Amino acid sequence: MRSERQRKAWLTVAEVLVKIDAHVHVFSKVTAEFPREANDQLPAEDEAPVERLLKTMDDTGVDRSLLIQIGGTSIEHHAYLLHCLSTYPERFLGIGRIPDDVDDPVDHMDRLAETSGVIGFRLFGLGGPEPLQPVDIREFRTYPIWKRAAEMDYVIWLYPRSIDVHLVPFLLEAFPQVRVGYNHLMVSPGTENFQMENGRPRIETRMPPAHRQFVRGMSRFENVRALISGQYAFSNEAWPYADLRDWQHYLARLFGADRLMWGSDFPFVTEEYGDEAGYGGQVRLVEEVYDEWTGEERGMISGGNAEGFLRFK
Amino acid sequence: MVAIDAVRANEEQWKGWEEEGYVVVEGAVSGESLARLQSAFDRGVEASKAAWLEDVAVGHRSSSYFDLPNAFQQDDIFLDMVDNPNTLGLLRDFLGEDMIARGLTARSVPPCPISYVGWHPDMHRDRHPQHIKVQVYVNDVAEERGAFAYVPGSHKEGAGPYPRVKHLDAMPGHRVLPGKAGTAVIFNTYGWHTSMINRTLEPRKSLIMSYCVFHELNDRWSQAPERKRARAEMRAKLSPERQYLFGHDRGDGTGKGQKAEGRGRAEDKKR
Amino acid sequence: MSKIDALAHVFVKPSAEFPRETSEGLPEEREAPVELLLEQMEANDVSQAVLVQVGGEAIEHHAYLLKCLKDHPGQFRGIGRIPNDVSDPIDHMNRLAGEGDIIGFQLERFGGPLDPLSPMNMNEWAMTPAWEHAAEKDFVLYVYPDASEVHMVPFYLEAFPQVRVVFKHMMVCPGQGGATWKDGQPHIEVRKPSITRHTTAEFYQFENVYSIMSGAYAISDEDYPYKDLSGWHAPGSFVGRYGADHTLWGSDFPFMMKDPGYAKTVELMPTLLENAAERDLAQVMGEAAQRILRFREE
Amino acid sequence: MTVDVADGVREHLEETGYVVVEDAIVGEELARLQEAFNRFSDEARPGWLEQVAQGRGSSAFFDVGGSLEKDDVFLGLVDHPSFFPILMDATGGELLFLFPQVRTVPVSPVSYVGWHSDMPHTNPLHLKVQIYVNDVPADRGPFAYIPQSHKPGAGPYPSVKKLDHMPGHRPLPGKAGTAIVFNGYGWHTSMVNRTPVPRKSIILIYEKWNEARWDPEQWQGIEEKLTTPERRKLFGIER
Repeated sequence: MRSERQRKAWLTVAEVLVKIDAHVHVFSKVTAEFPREANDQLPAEDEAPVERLLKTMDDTGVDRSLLIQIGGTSIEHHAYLLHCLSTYPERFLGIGRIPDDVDDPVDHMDRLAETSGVIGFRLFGLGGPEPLQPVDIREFRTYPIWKRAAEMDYVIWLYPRSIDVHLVPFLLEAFPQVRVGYNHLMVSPGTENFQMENGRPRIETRMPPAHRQFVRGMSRFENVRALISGQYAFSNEAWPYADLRDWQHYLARLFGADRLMWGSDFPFVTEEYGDEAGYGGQVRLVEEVYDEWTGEERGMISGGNAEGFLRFK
Repeated sequence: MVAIDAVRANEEQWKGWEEEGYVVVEGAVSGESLARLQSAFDRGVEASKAAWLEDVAVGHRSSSYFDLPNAFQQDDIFLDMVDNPNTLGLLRDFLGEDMIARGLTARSVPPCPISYVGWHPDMHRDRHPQHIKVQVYVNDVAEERGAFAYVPGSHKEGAGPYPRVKHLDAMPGHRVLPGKAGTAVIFNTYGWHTSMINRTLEPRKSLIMSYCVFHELNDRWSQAPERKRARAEMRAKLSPERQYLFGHDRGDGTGKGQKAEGRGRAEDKKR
Repeated sequence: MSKIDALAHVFVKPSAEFPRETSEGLPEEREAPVELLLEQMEANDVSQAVLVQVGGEAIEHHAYLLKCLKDHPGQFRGIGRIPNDVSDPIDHMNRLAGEGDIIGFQLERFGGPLDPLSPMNMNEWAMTPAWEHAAEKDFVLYVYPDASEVHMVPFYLEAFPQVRVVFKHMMVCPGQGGATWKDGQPHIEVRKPSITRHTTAEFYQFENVYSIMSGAYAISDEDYPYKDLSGWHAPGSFVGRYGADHTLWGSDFPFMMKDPGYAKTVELMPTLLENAAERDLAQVMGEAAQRILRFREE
Repeated sequence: MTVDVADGVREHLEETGYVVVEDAIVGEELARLQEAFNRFSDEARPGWLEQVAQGRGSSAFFDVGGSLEKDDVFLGLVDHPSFFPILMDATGGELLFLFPQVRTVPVSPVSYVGWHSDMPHTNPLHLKVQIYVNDVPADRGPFAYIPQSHKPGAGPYPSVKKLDHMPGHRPLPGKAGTAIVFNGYGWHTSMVNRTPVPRKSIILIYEKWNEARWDPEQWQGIEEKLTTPERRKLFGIER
């Protein structure tokens, strides 16, 4: 009987014992020290403090996580994220945001990445032409962002809307060296079917998504990783979201166990948001969904891949 | 019935059909009718693109290709394509008189570094009756404009297995079939095919028409009211020959319809 | 899943019916009839095999190979040879493939300039038409380049991504005089750790390149299980890069029969790949060959 | 000891792991270097081809041996004023020259070497200088480096099938005479050469002076040319 360690050696994958949550949010109440935008999803009085996240992680055996900026895109809106990164450098890395209308996105990116644990930036819109229009990526609003990411080895945390999906392959081909984490099962939801439910997103979308052909094609780009996250928002069923099982296995076939990364979308999966399975359910989800896979492969999805790809130390 | 003046398959075309699984008919559409087809196609796209983009934005449809909704209502030229004498005769040879037309898709495939579809057969020999598709290029389709590609011989019983390839051009033994506007590719849908990557600045425009043998149909006509209404509306525009070709008065599509007598098909015609 | 031997040779004593060339490794009196191979396969749960032509490249030299393919349909796949001096290689390929289970050809010459620093214009290379034809007809190419020709291969790999290219003998490329015979067994002299490091080891980036881990008995300077070849088998090394689904196993029957014999050759990969997952071993021992060379399930 | 290097050079080397020195070799000297490079390469070529044919050498690249003995223009590179101060500065003057590679890389759809680091951090500081002898545009297999990959704990870096998929890498094309000083702890490679013309370059390999690498015998053959105390130390003739 071969040991897991030996198996890994053959597969030459990263050390897989670590558990890393590759998609979480933390935010404070709106204060002078930590300004942020307030809206339906994030009322000014709401908070998801980093201490609560740390306790939740410790209770469930999660070692590290990737903090995704929420509550605004300007530098000052990042105050709480930067505070968390500098306070707990050994536990977190961060993903920042970029205002769509910023004059100098490159300066914005560099300023955020300069001193902190910000390793990349989240993109929604890509600022390119609509389908069937001629495409020249140099004219995309986000072209300078991708170019800078290539120069500085920043990670792009991608969550495009369905109307922008056709632009993604052009960027992946032009910037093969840019690491891309494609959010939330690579479901790029449409614009009109977002709702808020219990203060968290509820997204009516058909599964498999309409643009599955793109997902298949994009899997050939070596630097794309698919996030196994966000199930609660897409599923019409309770945990473990059986209606998404096929799609999650399709992603696994396309990308292989070494190019999937698990993320919880904390705090929106906690009891505070009416989630019965809670964070613990998210932590157990990989095991539940990929039950026929080896423990080592599940370990890669639950942390091994994120450790290598995002360079957690 | 099929128009008497229809072009029939020659020796070479028979060989290509049986050995490779496809036949290319250059100039299947030309001159006046090609011009009509192209303008009808473009008019249709312009008229209905907005609705498609809305669906894409909502997340209900994919932006990787765009199919013209109910083309037959848009212009009669699309009907003319279904019984185009330059291809219909070959279809009759390959399928027999009992052939039926299943439909037409008018498809635009935008440029993209990845293809909208991987290598696949449409039908499986053990599960489905013989289907034939005819792909007609509406604009010039050079190799790099997402040309149709086929794996010769992959339609045969026991062919393959064929690997999943990351890059389309790594499919063993495939052949890319570029062509001028008006070129038709008649192919056996048991065989493996795809659309290569469109690296030009223009979408690939083509018609994809589907045919099979009526008495082998094992699926019912959709009984959905709108589907029936659409068929009824369309029937009003059809000549008796075309009504027959589209399966009107030929039963409910479960093969219970009367089989055309004494009309052989490719397999019976072993010469 | 039973196993598939991706590299075996069968031949009989030269006769009017089955003419063949003789050489140091294939003296007149030597023979390795298909019955002997079948016996070894059965004894070791090997269900199918690829028979690679030896004993001459002319059509008539293939007589025995063609007979074996005909007599045992589905059990064997055949790889033919092409004479270096043939005037019309395409006609030669068609005539052999016309016979049925010949699915491809072995190439040892590539027809480009021996000097890697001279201009590389494939249109002028003698073997380019053969590769074009292989792409056209979906032929498999078994390649075994000399050290002096391996630099030409990637040009073909890039130009013909749809051609399945199978390297034998762990992708080593012996130099002149590098392959010698001793007591009827070949020995291939190559530098270890593998000189393939800068050449064939890099070909893994082409999707249709496959490697047969055959010939260890001839390449190694040690006794079975040839631990000096760990440079190929160690985790993350050669085999690791190509992946189990691009790695085949082959015996090189009958040339390894004296030492170590067929049974031990079958056991070699599981021994050298001691850390491999079961499903990866299954790929190497048969599933990959079944898929790539299109063997029917027996 | 301290050495004067241009503003920002030290910082750039420390921060990114490399420094590009444009026009390091120019004019007459460059012409002489190219002439010598070509002459000795042509001489060495048949021997290399024979090695390749015999399976004793790789056809993926070839080096001219004994170059320092062959022509002073090569020797002159080892402590060339255009980049030597950078090396001295990086090693606090404790520099030991190991050996040169006078290297020609043929045209090929695959590179002769993948992404790699030369030395682990347990090894004394390992410095290299890559000098382009012919023009090396982006498609002629330029040297490429991953900025900051020389730092302790950098990475991990994935194994990629296509060289240009390496996260954060930077190809460094340059005109003939360009010199690239880089830290051998960092990850680097040679990109694919898609031009019809081979890449010609000289790679000089150094380390911070250390006992293990010190071999007073190694350069005995050219000792009479190593007249200054600096050179005798650099080449390990004397401590």
